[in-house]
Amino acid sequence: MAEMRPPIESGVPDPFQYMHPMLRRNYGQWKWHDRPRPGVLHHVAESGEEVWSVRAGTQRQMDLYTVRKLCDIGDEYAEGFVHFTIRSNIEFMVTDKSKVDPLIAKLQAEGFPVGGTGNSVTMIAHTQGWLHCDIPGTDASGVVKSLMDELHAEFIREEMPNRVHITTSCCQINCGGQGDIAINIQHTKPPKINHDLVGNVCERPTVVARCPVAAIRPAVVNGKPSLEVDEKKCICCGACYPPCPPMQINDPEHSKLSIWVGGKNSNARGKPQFHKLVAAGIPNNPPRWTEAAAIVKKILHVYKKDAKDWERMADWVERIGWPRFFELTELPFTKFHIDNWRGARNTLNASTHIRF
Amino acid sequence: MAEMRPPIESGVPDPFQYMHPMLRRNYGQWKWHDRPRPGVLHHVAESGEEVWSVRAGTQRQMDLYTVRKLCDIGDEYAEGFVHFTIRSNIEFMVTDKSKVDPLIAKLQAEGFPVGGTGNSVTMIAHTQGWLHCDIPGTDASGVVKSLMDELHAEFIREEMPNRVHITTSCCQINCGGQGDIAINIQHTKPPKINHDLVGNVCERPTVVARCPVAAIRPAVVNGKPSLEVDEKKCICCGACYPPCPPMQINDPEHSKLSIWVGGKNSNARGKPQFHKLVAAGIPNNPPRWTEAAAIVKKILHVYKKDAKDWERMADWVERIGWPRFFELTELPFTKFHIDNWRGARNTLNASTHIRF
Amino acid sequence: MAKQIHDTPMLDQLESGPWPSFVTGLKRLAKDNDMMVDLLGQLEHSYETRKGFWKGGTVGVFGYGGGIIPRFSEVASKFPDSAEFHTLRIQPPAGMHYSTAVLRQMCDVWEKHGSGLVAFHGQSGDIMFQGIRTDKVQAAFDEFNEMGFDLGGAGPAVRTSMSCIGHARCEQSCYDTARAHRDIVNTFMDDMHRPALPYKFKFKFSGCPNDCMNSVQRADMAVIGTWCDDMQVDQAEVKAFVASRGRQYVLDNVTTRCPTKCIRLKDDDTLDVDNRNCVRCMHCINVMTKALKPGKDRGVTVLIGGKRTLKIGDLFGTVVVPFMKLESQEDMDRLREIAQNTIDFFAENALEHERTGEMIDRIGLVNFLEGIGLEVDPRMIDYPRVSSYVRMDGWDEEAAKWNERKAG
Amino acid sequence: MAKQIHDTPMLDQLESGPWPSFVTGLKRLAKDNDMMVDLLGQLEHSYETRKGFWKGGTVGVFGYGGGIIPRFSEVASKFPDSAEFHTLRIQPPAGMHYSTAVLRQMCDVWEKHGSGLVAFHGQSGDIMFQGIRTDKVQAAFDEFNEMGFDLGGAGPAVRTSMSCIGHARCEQSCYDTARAHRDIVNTFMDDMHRPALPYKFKFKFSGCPNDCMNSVQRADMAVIGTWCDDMQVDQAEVKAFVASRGRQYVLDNVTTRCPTKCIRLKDDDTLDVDNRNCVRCMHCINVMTKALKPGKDRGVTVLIGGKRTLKIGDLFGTVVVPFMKLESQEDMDRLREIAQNTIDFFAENALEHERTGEMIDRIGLVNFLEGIGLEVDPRMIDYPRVSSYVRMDGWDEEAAKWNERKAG
Ligand code: SRM
Ligand code: SRM
Ligand code: SRM
Ligand code: SRM
Ligand code: SF4
Ligand code: SF4
Ligand code: SF4
Ligand code: SF4
Ligand code: SF4
Ligand code: SF4
Ligand code: SF4
Ligand code: SF4
Repeated sequence: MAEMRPPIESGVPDPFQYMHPMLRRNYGQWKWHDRPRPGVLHHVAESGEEVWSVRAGTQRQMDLYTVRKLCDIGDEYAEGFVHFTIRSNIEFMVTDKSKVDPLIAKLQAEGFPVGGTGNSVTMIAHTQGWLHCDIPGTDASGVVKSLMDELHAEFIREEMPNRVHITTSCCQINCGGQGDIAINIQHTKPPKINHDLVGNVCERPTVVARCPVAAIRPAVVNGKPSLEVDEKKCICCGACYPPCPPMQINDPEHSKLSIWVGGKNSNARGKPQFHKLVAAGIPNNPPRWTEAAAIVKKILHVYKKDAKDWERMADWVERIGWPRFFELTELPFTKFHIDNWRGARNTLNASTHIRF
Repeated sequence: MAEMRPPIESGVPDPFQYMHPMLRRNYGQWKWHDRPRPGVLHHVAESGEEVWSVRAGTQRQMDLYTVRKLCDIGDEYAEGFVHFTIRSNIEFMVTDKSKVDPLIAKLQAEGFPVGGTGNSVTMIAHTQGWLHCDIPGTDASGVVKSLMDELHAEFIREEMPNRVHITTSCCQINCGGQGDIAINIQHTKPPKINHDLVGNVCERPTVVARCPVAAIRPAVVNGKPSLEVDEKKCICCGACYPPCPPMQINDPEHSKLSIWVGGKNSNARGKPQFHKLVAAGIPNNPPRWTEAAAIVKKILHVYKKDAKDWERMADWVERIGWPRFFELTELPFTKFHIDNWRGARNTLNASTHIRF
Repeated sequence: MAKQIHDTPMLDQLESGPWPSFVTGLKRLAKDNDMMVDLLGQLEHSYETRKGFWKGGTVGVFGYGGGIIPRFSEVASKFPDSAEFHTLRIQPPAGMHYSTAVLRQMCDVWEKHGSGLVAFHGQSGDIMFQGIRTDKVQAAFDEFNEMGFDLGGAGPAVRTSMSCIGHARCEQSCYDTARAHRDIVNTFMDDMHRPALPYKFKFKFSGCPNDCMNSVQRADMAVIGTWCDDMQVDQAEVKAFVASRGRQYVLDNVTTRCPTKCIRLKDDDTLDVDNRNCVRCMHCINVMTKALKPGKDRGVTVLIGGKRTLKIGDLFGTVVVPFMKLESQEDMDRLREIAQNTIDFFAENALEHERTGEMIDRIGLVNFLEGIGLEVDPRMIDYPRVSSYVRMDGWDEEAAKWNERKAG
Repeated sequence: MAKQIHDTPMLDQLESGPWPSFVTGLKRLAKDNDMMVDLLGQLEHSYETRKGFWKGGTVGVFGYGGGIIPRFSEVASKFPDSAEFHTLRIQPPAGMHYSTAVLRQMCDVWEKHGSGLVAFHGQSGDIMFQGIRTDKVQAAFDEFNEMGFDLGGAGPAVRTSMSCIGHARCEQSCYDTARAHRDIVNTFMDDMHRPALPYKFKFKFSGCPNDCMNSVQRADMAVIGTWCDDMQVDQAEVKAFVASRGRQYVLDNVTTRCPTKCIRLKDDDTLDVDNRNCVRCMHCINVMTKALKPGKDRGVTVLIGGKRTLKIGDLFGTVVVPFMKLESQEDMDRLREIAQNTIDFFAENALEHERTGEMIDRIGLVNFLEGIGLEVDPRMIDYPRVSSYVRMDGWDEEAAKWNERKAG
């Protein structure tokens, strides 16, 4: 072990060394911005200096050739610096206005859509899926690629009422966050237990404790220590699966997709809001998940048509009311839409405020 | 038993026989109303007929001489019919406008304040208290009389931003409803158990089941079946007292008053809202409960000054925010103001929406 | 009579001040009624000690299991004449209308048998004749009963109900509150007079969303008037209102207060209502009583589960029928059926001492709706579920149900 | 190299369409990298079967207990070259700025040791170098580490954090997000690299209430910029805006959208802000970027407890510090102290696998505040308690505390 190198616990790197010089010079001194066209942000500093940031979509899961290609573009047009957004879009900071259009042309020519700013549908929050995770019910890269293909026109334009932040998650743990629209996994059958493996692989008390509805109890099956699930109680959440992989929750048919609407973390106008269930039972159909995509597009279509400028999905539905949302989107309303945990009494209509 | 008379299960009496003829004639045919002065409602029917209703306060707990006096007045000015409001105010329907002022003068002369309409402070919702209930922590008739004496000027005027509905309750069961202001009992010490009586008087399983926090368990004390209370868990609610009077919750010193603000059942503007705790630890001081009255008056004073027309207490606080409510009323904010049941997470500020 | 009155220095302080004094009333009664002498004595004793001295017991009338609130004094040795001080709960006429004749008749009965103390009304709506000895209860009841009055509810029973003045004198009233009150509540006289439910059950009837009966919070079943077509706007009266108060007044007090901002003052001083977004809150109508009115297609919204504090804290009712007409006999029968289903389900499924609201909180709204045979509707919720912790097999069947309903 | 590529008919369908295709990228890598050949094969197998085939394990680097996500294939017999496919989580520079030079350097290292597949970034902010064999992990890390990069978090540890672009290119930024990100998170490197907490703990830093880092919901501790004086209004720019867009646009898109209606367009085309009622939501500033700005007295609001779904459903963070300055070293030390207290309290009091938000939900906000030494404040709640079910002895002492604070 003598030759092992101890780590340098340097933590978060200082960004100044990697920051575009124009941003470094005007750090904390920005005055205002506007968007001359979709995909371009124009920031003006107190000093009077100006910068144009050109935003382009990426596949997030990039091969190093793609990264190098983006570096080439950055060197040619943006003085050798780039910025990644929280949504895996890449931004090139341009100080010479005349380079903006050529940069855009170059990006488009190389297959990187320019857009995602302002009231567009920006890149979808991306998770791992079948490519890497140990618990996914669906893929992530493929879902995102399929949806972004469908939404490409809305990425490169700014024609939505306000910005649209979509998230996907590949299991019910939901690493993708709240979204204006969220496409999530929803299992509909209790886990099938591979009893032969439980004894060796799973710490049984841990698994029992993990179940949110206390549906799991230790049991002896075929003479071996295992677990059993009270299928009446089980809500098919899959929380038992990560700590105990023999509790197979993923199912090619019964792991379905569900769609949620109106999540919002920003404080603009209303307070942050959780997204709400609007559709479920959607088949998990690779490679292009067309059924889910159709619903997403329908919702976006109605929102685009009916919402006022600056209304996020949540603001819009709040204005028109949920009954009308279901009417306009033609999605069925079911008993599953009514929440049922204890605090859910706060979600019931305790008034005569009703739209007809 | 042969001579016992079987009851006539007639249920709710038909009101038409007791209804002022003008109201009967125009039943379901009213067109509009206004209030020519505090205490007087003027209703106009589709037929063109008009009626003036003069509202007067009563002590609710009336001796029959008072009732007869009111009947005399009704015979003289209101054709022998009266109406009681849900708040124990009496209304005289007058069809001859010229009788309105004499009626008002008569009522005032007899000691019945005329008012309680529109944006006044109307009669307080009245409960039983020491006069009749078996579980009261305070009185009701005396509390209401004391407060209405203090608020008399606001009963006979319409100078509040909107109507003010006050309620009181004489134990934590709260027969008084939600109120713009509610003055309630709040016990602060667990029940003292008279162990000698429990065995005979209380069904122990019933009492155990009644405790909202499962703080009671059956126990044997001095060789007799009794109960014991886990004082750490006990929230001093008094729910055990009605089914088991030996669990003495009422205490001359530790049964305190608390004041709650912003309850509203009407759907006007916002949805119905529960009232919220604003002050507690207030001494339960007969005969005039001056400490509680002072806080109520302070709140009303600030509300009157700061709220806009038509803002109920709840609307007003919603507009200015709770921090400012505490500032304006100079009431202390404490840890007790933060709710703590599971669903209470919905009451926490999950945003950066903050007024400074 | 005319037993010596006790000293009541604390109560005496409640004789001053501008509000009518119940103490003065009690003292007046005490002049001819020994029960009231000792009642005053006991009350003063409560004021001094800050404690109550009544306990319950069992007192009733022949044929009924409830309706009397029995009170026995714990300090009867000191105040023997008010050792028994029961209350008769008597149901009021729907809407609380009285002729002075009937009031006088009541006073006479009460003078004869009871203390002479009466409350118009209790918080649940009963006329409360307070203060009577056990041996006189039956006679007093018999007389009231012969007059056409009946005992109200107490204990685990359907309770006395209240309806607002509504049709009798209110232009906002969207259904015949008095009729509904009588039609519905009178169906349940057996459940009122022979307490056998898990716990109390209250109906309340308000003619419009102003909810003057506080039904949303104080009734297990709240029946509240509303309308489903367009609000009635008399634009001439709107103009007159604007002319007299000014545009700013209308903007400040009407349009900006609309919860959904669906009412707009136009440049020509008329109002434009986006009725699809009006939530029937009543505010604008309340301000402009002459110009605005509920629509013509009227009916009710039904909410279940309101109650006050015990066990899980206050609850509001929750919408189970967003809208139904309440005009024809069939409409009324349908409402009665919903009420009956609710009470049956409550009787079978509630725990002992559990109110409808607590039961729904425990079992979930959906199970309750299924139990009483009503279909889910997005108007029953403020917003759809935020928690993914639910088992959704059966989605397709549920979706199909909705699609069928929409098609049908 | 250049092992025969598997047939991937389903994945191939993801090469068409306008969005950049990861499949095309994977195939390009597979030309020179056998691991990627089999990775494509396994992925196609997942697409066919609709199942994942990775399992976890234990892989690390010397000196650290976390930061690598180990992946072993369950179908290694079919796809042997991607039998191990671990991920290195590497912390990004605060604000995610890169020179092309450093990116190229990273690519070179990754080409040498790993699959060539990299994600900018994971949802927690890590650069994810995805696809490396166990035996190469240490070498790859060593090279990244020498470049000045460090592993991020995994497991029950302080996690990799994110800060918005903030001061670097955003006029809304109310504090130096990059500095706070580094100052705070670098304090907890031991808690990041040696997982020993009850569960994960995430920090996120957003420069203003737009919360571009989603911190309110995705961070155990969210540090969000705000201001406590008056908003800056450049009335000349307001007039220019009104002139170019028209008054109606401003009414429709600015003033009527203000959640507290505290901003008003005056007749002279200037804006009037009632700053006492402005809740700093950012909306008007977002619309009128040139005319309106946050105030000058800036700082942060701190919220604790955001997280996603597991166990009790999604939670937002809740305000524990309504406002504090974050400028001087003392300010930063104070924030670090609050973070440290929070993590200490979390470490001692959370159940296994319980997040801060769940812990607060379980023990109540007040106990948590007491535990970390912060005082209650009405700005921490939407509204005061509605339930009377609480024991309030100690009221006087608590009231006295408040009065002292107000006086002091
Ligand atoms: C670059 C980025 C921050 C970063 O460091 O990564 C960023 C940058 C800006 N955001 Fe953001 N936001 C970024 C993610 C977010 C997120 C988080 C997310 O996307 O997951 C949110 C919260 C979303 C939510 O509520 O759930 C977010 C909520 C906002 C808002 C509030 C919008 C609203 O009305 O609710 C604004 C204000 C606005 O749109 O004018 C804003 C405004 C801005 C501005 C205009 C700020 C400025 O003055 O420079 C920046 C340009 C935005 C644009 O696209 O036009 N940014 N912004 C992120 C770009 C993501 C992307 O590639 O699409
Ligand atoms: C890689 C990543 C998704 C992605 O592709 O971007 C991810 C992947 C995993 N997440 Fe996550 N989470 C990732 C960001 C998030 C986020 C978003 C965030 O940080 O803003 C969340 C929601 C916020 C939160 O923390 O609640 C998130 C909530 C979870 C949870 C649920 C936590 C909870 O308390 O509800 C789990 C389950 C757990 O930890 O037991 C989880 C667990 C996992 C595990 C470790 C699954 C497992 O238990 O084995 C996944 C490893 C996948 C893999 O093979 O790499 N991941 N996870 C993200 C981390 C990359 C990075 O380091 O940058
Ligand atoms: C007589 C009575 C009904 C009855 O049958 O007993 C009644 C009668 C009227 N109410 Fe009421 N309300 C009566 C109790 C209530 C209650 C319940 C209560 O007092 O406990 C409420 C609900 C209170 C709450 O929200 O908690 C109530 C909420 C309203 C409202 C809504 C006010 C608001 O803005 O929130 C209106 C509309 C208005 O004020 O214009 C209203 C309006 C009216 C009108 C104007 C309706 C009309 O057009 O005739 C009546 C005259 C009211 C007046 O005082 O000016 N009435 N009203 C009750 C008189 C009580 C009293 O003596 O003071
Ligand atoms: C008399 C009255 C107060 C008054 O002076 O007006 C009253 C008095 C009592 N109420 Fe009440 N309640 C009265 C209206 C109410 C109301 C208001 C209403 O009906 O609109 C409520 C709130 C609404 C509700 O039903 O929740 C109310 C909620 C309670 C409760 C708590 C119920 C709950 O589920 O939270 C109890 C406790 C119980 O029943 O165990 C209760 C119990 C009692 C008892 C029977 C106390 C007991 O358990 O011994 C009181 C008898 C007092 C007496 O000596 O007469 N009383 N009680 C009201 C009935 C008079 C009438 O018949 O008209
Ligand atoms: S959402 Fe689930 S499957 Fe997807 S990356 Fe996160 S933990 Fe893995
Ligand atoms: S799927 Fe969820 S509810 Fe079902 S047993 Fe597993 S952890 Fe429990
Ligand atoms: S509030 Fe309590 S004490 Fe008062 S009447 Fe009701 S049950 Fe009795
Ligand atoms: S006072 Fe309330 S909490 Fe305490 S023992 Fe009695 S019922 Fe339980
Ligand atoms: S509830 Fe409506 S209809 Fe009934 S009295 Fe009140 S305002 Fe009139
Ligand atoms: S009734 Fe209420 S919701 Fe409808 S227009 Fe009037 S104020 Fe608006
Ligand atoms: S959070 Fe605020 S400061 Fe940070 S990038 Fe977004 S808008 Fe700018
Ligand atoms: S920041 Fe928000 S709350 Fe403040 S004035 Fe602007 S819109 Fe209103």
